[in-house]
Amino acid sequence: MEHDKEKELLELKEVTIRFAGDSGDGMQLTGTQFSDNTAWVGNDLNTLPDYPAEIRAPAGTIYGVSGFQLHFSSDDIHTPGDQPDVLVAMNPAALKKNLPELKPGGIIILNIDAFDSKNLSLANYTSNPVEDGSLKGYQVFQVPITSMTSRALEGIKLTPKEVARTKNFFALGLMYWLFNRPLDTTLNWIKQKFAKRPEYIEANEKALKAGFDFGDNTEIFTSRYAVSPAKLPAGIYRNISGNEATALGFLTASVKSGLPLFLGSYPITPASEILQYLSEYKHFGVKTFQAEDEIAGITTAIGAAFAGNLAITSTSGPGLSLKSEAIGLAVMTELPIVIIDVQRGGPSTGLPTKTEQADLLQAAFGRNGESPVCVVAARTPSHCFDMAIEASRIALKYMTPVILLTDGYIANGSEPWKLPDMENLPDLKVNFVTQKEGYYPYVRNENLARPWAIPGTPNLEHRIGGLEKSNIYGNVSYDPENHHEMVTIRRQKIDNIRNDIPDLEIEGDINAELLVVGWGGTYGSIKEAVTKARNDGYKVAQIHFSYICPFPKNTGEVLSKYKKILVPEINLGQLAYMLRSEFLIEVIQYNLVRGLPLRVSGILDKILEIEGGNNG
Amino acid sequence: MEHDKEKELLELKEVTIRFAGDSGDGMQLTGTQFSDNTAWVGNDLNTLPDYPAEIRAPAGTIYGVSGFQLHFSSDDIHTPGDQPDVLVAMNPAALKKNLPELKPGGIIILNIDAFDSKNLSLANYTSNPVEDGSLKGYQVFQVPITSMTSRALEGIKLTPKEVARTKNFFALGLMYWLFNRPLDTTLNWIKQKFAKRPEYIEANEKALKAGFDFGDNTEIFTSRYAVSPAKLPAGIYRNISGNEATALGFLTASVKSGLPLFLGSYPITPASEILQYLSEYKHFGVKTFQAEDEIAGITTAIGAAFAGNLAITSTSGPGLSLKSEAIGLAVMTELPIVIIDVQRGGPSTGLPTKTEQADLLQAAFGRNGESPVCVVAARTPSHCFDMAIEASRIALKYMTPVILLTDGYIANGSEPWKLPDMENLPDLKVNFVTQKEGYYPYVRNENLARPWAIPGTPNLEHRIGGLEKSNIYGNVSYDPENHHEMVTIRRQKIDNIRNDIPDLEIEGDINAELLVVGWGGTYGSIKEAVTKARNDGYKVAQIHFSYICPFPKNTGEVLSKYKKILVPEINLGQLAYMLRSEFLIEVIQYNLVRGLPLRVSGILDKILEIEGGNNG
Amino acid sequence: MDSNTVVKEFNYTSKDFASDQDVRWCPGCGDYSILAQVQRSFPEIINKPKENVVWVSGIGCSSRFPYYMNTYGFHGIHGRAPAIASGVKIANPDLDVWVATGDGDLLSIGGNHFIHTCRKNVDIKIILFNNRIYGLTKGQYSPTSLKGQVTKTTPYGSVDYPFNPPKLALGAEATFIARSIDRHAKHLQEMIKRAGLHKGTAFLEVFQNCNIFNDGAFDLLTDKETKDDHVIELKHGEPLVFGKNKDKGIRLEGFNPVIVDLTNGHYSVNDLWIHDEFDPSPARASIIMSFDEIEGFPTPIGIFRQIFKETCDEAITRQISEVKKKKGEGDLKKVLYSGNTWEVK
Amino acid sequence: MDSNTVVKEFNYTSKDFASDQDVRWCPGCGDYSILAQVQRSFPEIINKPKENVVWVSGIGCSSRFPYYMNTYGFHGIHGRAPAIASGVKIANPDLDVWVATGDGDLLSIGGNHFIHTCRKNVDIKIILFNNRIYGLTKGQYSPTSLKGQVTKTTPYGSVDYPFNPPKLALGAEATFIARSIDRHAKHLQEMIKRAGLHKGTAFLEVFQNCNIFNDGAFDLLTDKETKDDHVIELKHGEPLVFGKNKDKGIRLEGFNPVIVDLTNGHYSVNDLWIHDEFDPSPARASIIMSFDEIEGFPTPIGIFRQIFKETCDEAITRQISEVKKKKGEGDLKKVLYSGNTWEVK
Ligand SMILES: Cc1ncc(C[n+]2csc(CCOP(=O)(O)OP(=O)(O)O)c2C)c(N)n1
Ligand SMILES: Cc1ncc(C[n+]2csc(CCOP(=O)(O)OP(=O)(O)O)c2C)c(N)n1
Ligand code: SF4
Ligand code: SF4
Ligand SMILES: [Mg+2]
Ligand SMILES: [Mg+2]
Repeated sequence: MEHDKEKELLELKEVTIRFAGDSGDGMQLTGTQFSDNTAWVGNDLNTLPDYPAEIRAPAGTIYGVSGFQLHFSSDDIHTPGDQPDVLVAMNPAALKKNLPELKPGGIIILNIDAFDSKNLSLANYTSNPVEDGSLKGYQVFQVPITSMTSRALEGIKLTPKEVARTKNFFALGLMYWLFNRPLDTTLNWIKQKFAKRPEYIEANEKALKAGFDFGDNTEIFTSRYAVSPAKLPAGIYRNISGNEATALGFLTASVKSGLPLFLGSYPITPASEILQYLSEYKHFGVKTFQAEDEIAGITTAIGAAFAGNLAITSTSGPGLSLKSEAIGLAVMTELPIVIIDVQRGGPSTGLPTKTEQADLLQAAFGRNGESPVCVVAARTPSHCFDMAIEASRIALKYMTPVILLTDGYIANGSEPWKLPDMENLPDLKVNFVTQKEGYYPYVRNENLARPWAIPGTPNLEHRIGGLEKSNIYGNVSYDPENHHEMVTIRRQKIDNIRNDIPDLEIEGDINAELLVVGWGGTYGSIKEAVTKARNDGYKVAQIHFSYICPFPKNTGEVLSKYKKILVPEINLGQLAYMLRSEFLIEVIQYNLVRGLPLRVSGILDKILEIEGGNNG
Repeated sequence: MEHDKEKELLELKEVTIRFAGDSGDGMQLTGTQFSDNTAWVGNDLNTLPDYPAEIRAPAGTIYGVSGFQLHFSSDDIHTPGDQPDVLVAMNPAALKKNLPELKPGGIIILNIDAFDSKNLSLANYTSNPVEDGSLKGYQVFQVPITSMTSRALEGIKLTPKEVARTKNFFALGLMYWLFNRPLDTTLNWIKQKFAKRPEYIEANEKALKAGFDFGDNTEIFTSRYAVSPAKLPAGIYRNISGNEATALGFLTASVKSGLPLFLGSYPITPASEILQYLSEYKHFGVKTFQAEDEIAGITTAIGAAFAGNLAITSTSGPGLSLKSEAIGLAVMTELPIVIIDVQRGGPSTGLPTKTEQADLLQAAFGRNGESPVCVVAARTPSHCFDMAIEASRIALKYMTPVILLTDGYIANGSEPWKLPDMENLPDLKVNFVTQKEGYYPYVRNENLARPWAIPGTPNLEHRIGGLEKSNIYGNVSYDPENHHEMVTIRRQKIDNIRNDIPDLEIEGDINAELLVVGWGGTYGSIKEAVTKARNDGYKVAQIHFSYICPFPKNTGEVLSKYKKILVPEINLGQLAYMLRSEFLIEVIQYNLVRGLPLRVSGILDKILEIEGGNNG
Repeated sequence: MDSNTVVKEFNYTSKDFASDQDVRWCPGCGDYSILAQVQRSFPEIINKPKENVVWVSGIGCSSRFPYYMNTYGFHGIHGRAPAIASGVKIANPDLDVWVATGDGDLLSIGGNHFIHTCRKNVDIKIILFNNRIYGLTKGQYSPTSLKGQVTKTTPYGSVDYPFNPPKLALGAEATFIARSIDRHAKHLQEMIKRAGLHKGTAFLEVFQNCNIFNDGAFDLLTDKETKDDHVIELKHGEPLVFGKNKDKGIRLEGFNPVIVDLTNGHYSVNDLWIHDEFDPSPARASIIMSFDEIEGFPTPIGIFRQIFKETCDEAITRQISEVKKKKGEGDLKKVLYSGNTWEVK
Repeated sequence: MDSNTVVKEFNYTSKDFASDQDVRWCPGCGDYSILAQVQRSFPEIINKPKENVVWVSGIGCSSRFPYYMNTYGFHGIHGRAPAIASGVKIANPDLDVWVATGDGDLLSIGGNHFIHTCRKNVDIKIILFNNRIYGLTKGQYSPTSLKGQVTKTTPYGSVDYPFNPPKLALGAEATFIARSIDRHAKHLQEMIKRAGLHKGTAFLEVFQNCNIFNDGAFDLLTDKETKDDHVIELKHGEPLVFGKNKDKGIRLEGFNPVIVDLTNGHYSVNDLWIHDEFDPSPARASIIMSFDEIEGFPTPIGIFRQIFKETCDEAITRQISEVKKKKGEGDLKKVLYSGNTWEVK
């Protein structure tokens, strides 16, 4: 082999690649491998898996297409990229579905073996796009991926089906060549993954290397690309998805609080992984209880909280709806639980595998009666770790349910995560009440939190429940004045949390006229749009909410500084609704509810529309 | 018998009476009888039953006290009265619990037989209030109700327990005497109710008459009172509670739409009566399905709506929480259902038998995803009838779920209801789609409503469900643009309803500085407070929302006319939250969450606080 | 009871029941066979205009079923299919209402609606696609997964005991309880027909292979080599015989079922337990259902039990007509103007 | 199994279990007796510090129970008691967890949690106060109300068939199933003890008179005159005898139970069916449970069936220690810093 022979090596600042193929083609794996490798070589990166709600729709159809987009750079980046520069299409359906998003002039790598008449017609092509000129304006590379893979694997004892399944590694190898990456991380992964199946190790390795060599040897590629490592802050890094970060955050909260972790949960896309990840950590004493439904998920957690565990429940939108009544019970009994809602497209079953931000008002208000809870939201995959710990901290300190909102995009997406110093992790130690003196179930401390006396504690036997309780004593009370007082205290307790959370930080131009305001998973898109606008000479400021109920205490003051406020959201304006009500300010809304992260370009256009010409 | 002998007859404009006794003492019945009689003699009236969450706590205890307040007048009235003029207390606990609310100088009628040491101590009295001077300042009448009743019933074959149970009729008879009322309505009721038990008829009649005669004959009462009939608009009237009016409203909507009524429901206080009333109307083809839980209540209703019935579900707060997810399904499938929420004290189980207005934000926002529904609210018991019909009309016309909010106070309370002209009832005829041509499940008419093609219709077989649907065709669609379009259309459809509902009417002084804004069951209290303020020379205007999602189209305009806006609510400011957000106006909140209707005096004080001195 | 006893007025073919939607299950999924057998059986049982057929489902791979049937269809929310279907049936008893559901959908989140529908004997047919796994959410264990099974949420093996779905249906008083297997096409067709002809809640469990997340769960019951020794087909009035060469039988000793060898001369077919689908006692069915849990016993398929009693929708309709007879057709004005009314002039 | 087999370390009296709260049931309510029998039995079964006892309930008159027990208590929301209790038990297996619930709470809205708790064999004791009515909401029918019963929501009589709660528990694989009656104080105490000593989900149905909304529902079973002829007490190893003078017995013919007269010389006690609480076959229990539905048969009380298998909380604890043994006590830093990490300097 003569590597790097005559091929030109072009240096790029950033690239967006989309892998697309049939649900059975292993595109999620390919994407993840490329991401891990990319993270490991030191680029900043951000990913967006995009798979259909069907597990594996009939091969070759458009709705069976599964995609994985990743954006990597030698600079700081925050989104998976608006439009791919490179599209790897394993079959006609993948091409058909993804072509409209590709950048003009972008690279297309086709598995030309799959462009037979059957697959073309399954993809509803009436003529072959490779031949009919529809790909004009793109750099098209036709690669016989399937047949090259078979050839490379000749002699290995595998079924034809098994052979075909390794073709994603060929594609991956080719992309590693094209972007000048080492094969090590993937070779290691293959070894570990198939430790018990040596023939799989051999096959996948061969496919991977064959792809790499194909790039090297063939004439069709004349240049390769390099993206230098990003200048990230010093530290140990790993690539992490939001769901895994959430799971690790709660694991950490359990260790740091000294409380066993109890997760009561019912599987639902895209939240199931949190349950899956945590079920691995039995050696930490973690108890994962896959309940019969979402209601049992949260009510077992409430029982576990009563018994003294760090109790949480994880779900997505429809499941949050089902938990409404029980969240009210946690409000009334003032027990610490965290409810994680990984938001997805709604209403109803909606778009189960797509992202959205439309559960905010439900989280804030979706319960009978005056039922205030704390609502926080994570902004990026790794930020899920921090907010899981924060949610636990607040729940334990204030004896309250906390709702942690993430979304399908950050849950499935990934980014490099600078691992925390173990010494800097917050101490969440809890002191259960054990002294009889002065103990009443609803006596309160300076945070208005009631004492946590758990079963097993001598002499503190008491009873709590969903009926209104008398202040201090906790007996059932129908007294009108007591009820008003308790309703007020419960609200006040949540409001007080505002003194215990960080102030909003203004990013960008503090003295701008325009403030762009977001919350949760849109952080990256807004950040990049604001950065671009500033690079274009516009003065723009940005704030981003991670704490929503209550809002940070400087919110009113910050908002009042700006003449114009733009609120981009993946909903019809839910944060905007709350800001208007709580701060009586006009806001400009930017709402696109497409089941996808907001595009940087869309937000940027909106900024330019508002500030048009103000960049002088 | 020598009726009306020498006793003075004093004419009063209005009176508020509270009957109070043990849960087993029949106070609800006594109150209802007095109300029906009072309605029948032509007074305007308004009632407030108030019973404990326990069915029948141990006799004699304070938490076992059941009360019934009624306010009647020769003039228009709208509330059950802030404070009673007359308290009938069947035992010490009833006195203890209710005395604080009695007007200074008010009348107390005591069942002195019950003031023995056992009952006094059960009521936590350390000395006898009748003797220790605690009742100074009131007009106290000690009546041996229990023993007089026994004596009157001597010779009738009843157990002592049965005899004791009729003492409420003695008390009722006495009150009829005191307020100069005929006995006929109650005598008729007794005859009908106990048709199969002649000994009960005799006993109850005797007790009633004995009470009446006691008033007449005894020396203790020196005067009687008369309240002349009110000048109500001409028409046929009956006294009606909110729950019964709700039931009759849906029955009427069924008849006028020509659709069978299906109610899927699970019992819950204070909504169960709606299910109970409707279960009587089998001869109208009404199907009441007592489901296994609230979720089955609404999902059977959704199935019935799909099959072409007028389908509704009734519940109270915690049940509304449980229905959240399924309401989203109705939003997505765009099927017409009405969800009735009789609000009660919350959060969680809260105060099950008490009233509250704290489910508004849940009704508006308590679902995952962008899930807009229409929300309407009834303002008085009889108004429930109108709003039940309106909710049905909107649901059928717009193919949408509608949430109808009532509350414990108007549900259990009653008022005279001018019966509707049968000819003026709206026509709700529905035309199911039967033509194949141009039919698609999500094609839309001018109201953005999709067509209703029910199973059994030839050639229109189609499938709907909770996944996002393609516009027009109704196939499952994960297309990003389609999703945004559908999210927008669903919102627009609900917003458009604003063109189809009455504008807000300003009551009181249009040109006032202060506008008092309410919604739902606080209408009466606000109305009386505004009237009183105006009588005191203040200029005050009032509007009251029956339609909340969407708000009537003149809302912004009306609100903008007033310098100050006062929003009284039995919650912490939920309508205020919405008004602030939707109209960016400052509002002054008045919130009391005591499980009871707002007091007129409280609202009036607030008005005076705001407008103090402005009555010149 | 034989489908021939029904006089057919409508002559549909299986194609009439195929919708225009592309079927989106994984290639190889057992759901395809269930769909095919339903479409093949329907011409024989749908004896009314086909627009009177409604399929209702919850959420899951299996719950996509209604999209593929050219009838009215409702793809509900997770677990609620029996309730939605009950609403449809009670609202319009002329409809034939079928439910397609999964082991998660019906038995986990939907368990309550399932048992109450059985109890009330609502006239709907429930087909449970039991693949012992959550397919659509990608491989978490379900209430029918085996103890010890390793799945996405039980990396160290499940600690839960599974439901035996027919037993649960029996405990909930279902009037028709049967079982079949996706790959036993003819048997499955027969069971679908029998369910379709039953009046009342019909519960049909179908073992279904999920070749992606729980492949081979039923291999012993479907592989040519093993199936005869591992499956026993219940036939009304016939002895319990199984085995490749019909060489094994089941006798009852007390309450204990015992497998006997029919080849060694000790026992003949005449010594075996005779199946009775219509036995009103729940004991027989409960013993047969227990085979699943007895080491070495074959898995029973067929009809465990069928009994007949008034259905919920019939009772509601009956009561309405009784009340109408007694009170007369409802008169709205009479109702509104009832009670103590008075006139103000 | 006898309570004497337990060596008592703690000597509580019934008073130790009475809380300071006033009891708020209607005078005459059967709930009082259940409370009294629990308080009387507890000293014999609570063999640990009493702060380790937790009572959980849902909503209903019966669900007020925890307030009256001087133990830890949780008055949950309607129907969710088994789930809340499961959470308590699994979070801390050292606790003794009891559930007080009603026929609406457990079997209507709570049905799903009930059957799944039984299936998983979570070690909690469920006492069902079955008054066949919704008490707290004032008299609507429940899933155990009789067909035809007139209640607030069934003015023309209920059209639904009731659940037979022990049968449902059996179908859901409960490991301990028993029944008693509020007014049979001694029997009820014995059943409470047996439930308390069972490891696993114990289900005890108690017939309870609601003298306000369903008075007399169990009169035949409690009135001196009639009870002996209408109740049969199941005793392990003893024949099924009942009647005022122990003059009637039950034989089994095939699966059919038959009542025989012991006085006419045809049959003696030796011909009767002998009860076996520990019979692993569900058939016996299912036949006995069916007595309820057979005209003329006495209502069985006692223990229908008790079997033993690992409980859910035990299995979870066991698995945790197995994994700890295999992987070592969890090391947070190791987990966080796992996977493909790299260093940026
Ligand atoms: C309320 C709610 N909870 C959870 C989910 C996620 N979910 C969808 S299908 C499913 C289970 C699918 O399993 P099963 O019913 O066995 O069907 P299968 O896919 O195996 O056919 C789950 C948990 C959901 N859609 N809605
Ligand atoms: C979510 C919810 N639905 C309904 C209710 C109303 N509710 C309270 S108790 C009850 C039923 C009570 O019946 P049961 O469980 O038999 O208890 P009992 O009062 O008879 O002891 C109902 C329907 C509620 N509190 N919460
Ligand atoms: S995941 Fe399993 S059950 Fe679902 S379609 Fe694929 S093979 Fe069938
Ligand atoms: S209503 Fe019935 S169950 Fe409830 S406390 Fe009264 S008597 Fe007991
Ligand atoms: Mg399944
Ligand atoms: Mg009950």
